[in-house]
Amino acid sequence: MSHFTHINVQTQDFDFAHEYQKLRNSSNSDGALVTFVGLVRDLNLQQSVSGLFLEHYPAMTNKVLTQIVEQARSKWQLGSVSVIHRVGQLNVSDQIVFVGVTSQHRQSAYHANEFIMDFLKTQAPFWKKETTEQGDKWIEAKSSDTKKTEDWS
Amino acid sequence: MSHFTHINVQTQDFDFAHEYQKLRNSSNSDGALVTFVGLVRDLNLQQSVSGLFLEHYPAMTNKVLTQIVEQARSKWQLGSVSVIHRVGQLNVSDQIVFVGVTSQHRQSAYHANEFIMDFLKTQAPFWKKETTEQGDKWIEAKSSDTKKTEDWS
Amino acid sequence: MLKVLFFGQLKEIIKTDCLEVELVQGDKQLNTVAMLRKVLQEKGELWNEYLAFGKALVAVNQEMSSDDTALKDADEIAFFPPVTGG
Amino acid sequence: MLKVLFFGQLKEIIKTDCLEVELVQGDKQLNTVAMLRKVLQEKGELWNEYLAFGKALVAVNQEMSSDDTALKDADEIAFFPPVTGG
Repeated sequence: MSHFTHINVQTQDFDFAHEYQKLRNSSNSDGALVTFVGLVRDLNLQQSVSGLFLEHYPAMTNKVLTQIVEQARSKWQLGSVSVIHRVGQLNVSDQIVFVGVTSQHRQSAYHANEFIMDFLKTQAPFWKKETTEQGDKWIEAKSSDTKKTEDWS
Repeated sequence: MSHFTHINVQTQDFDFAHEYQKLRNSSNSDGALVTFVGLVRDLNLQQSVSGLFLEHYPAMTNKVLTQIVEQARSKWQLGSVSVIHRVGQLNVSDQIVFVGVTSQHRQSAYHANEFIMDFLKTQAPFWKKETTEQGDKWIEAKSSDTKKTEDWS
Repeated sequence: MLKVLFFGQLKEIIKTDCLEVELVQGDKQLNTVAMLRKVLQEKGELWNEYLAFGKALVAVNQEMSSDDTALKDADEIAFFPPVTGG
Repeated sequence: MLKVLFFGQLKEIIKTDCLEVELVQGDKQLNTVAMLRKVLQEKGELWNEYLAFGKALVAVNQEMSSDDTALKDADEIAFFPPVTGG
């Protein structure tokens, strides 16, 4: 039983319950466990989405995710951290991303989890293409996401 | 498949994976799902904790939790919300509380989840007694928790 | 008649979890939480100390209330220490 | 030799995912990202438009970089649109 950082980019689905148990079992001193899961939504900008294709820059992705988790660990006292991101073809309601954080205090767990997602959204080299009834469409980055990372500094 | 509010106070353990799936299956339009779990820690104020006894005020608890979720729904656009709180005798590493929130946007899901926990901590009629090697001890409320609820207004 | 409940450490200290209190006490009526609190505090030293304003919270009919909350017959009033769930 | 990679929509628009660029081009050397960017932009109209500063982000050896980042032989440079994961 000891704290860990687990980062993975994978095509296959992840088992949410299994990831939760690993985090929960990693310590008896962490009273707070916060998870985030991002799911493929069926609507985006009024067009009906049937699926997503996720591309990434393999040599860089793990490096960036590791740095983001290190930054979070330097801001808050955390126990274990898991980040899993899927790539390849996904369908509506599929799980895209998992972030799990344990901490002795709930505020640290909430804030570190949100921080990791905010930076993942703007720094990690993933690109989403939507499959819609009107054909494929690369998703545009949102300026509101850039704004969120600025709010942390 | 439709949004729900689920609130329960129970002595038995809850199945985290089952609660997650219910939230996930409640909508195809919510891209964000945030969960919080509170666990019994083995340390509190340097005394070794072997367990917790949780007492509550049954007639009031559900009422207060329902009001807190309604407040959260009035502040953020949320999909489904689950709040489960256990009472009775708990052991180290047991699950105490589950809060799960879905939303179209991750910031709403994070903030609503934290809001619900902050108000649960200061408004919901639960009281914890720790079982330690030095005997039983009622836990004192923390002023930092009261401060957190004030920060939301 | 008022139904009065006690929870948490308070319940253990005053060794009481529930009691009934007449709404009309002699020539006066317990119109507010403050008046009920005063009557209860007179029941002993520990009652006086642990039911003090600021030490014990109060709910009337399962709603968080304050000293000036009005009381009427058949109300359920609960006194308890600051809550510590979650 | 520099290894240059392209990702996302940019890769599709310029129909190129990878190419090699000589560090020394005639009488000049590509000392910075800005100089490499300029050489690449000259490869065509779409290259000019979509590799423009502010439109394409750049990473040097898998680290987010900027126009004044220095380049040396065997570096891996990647250009891509703003990221959209999560």
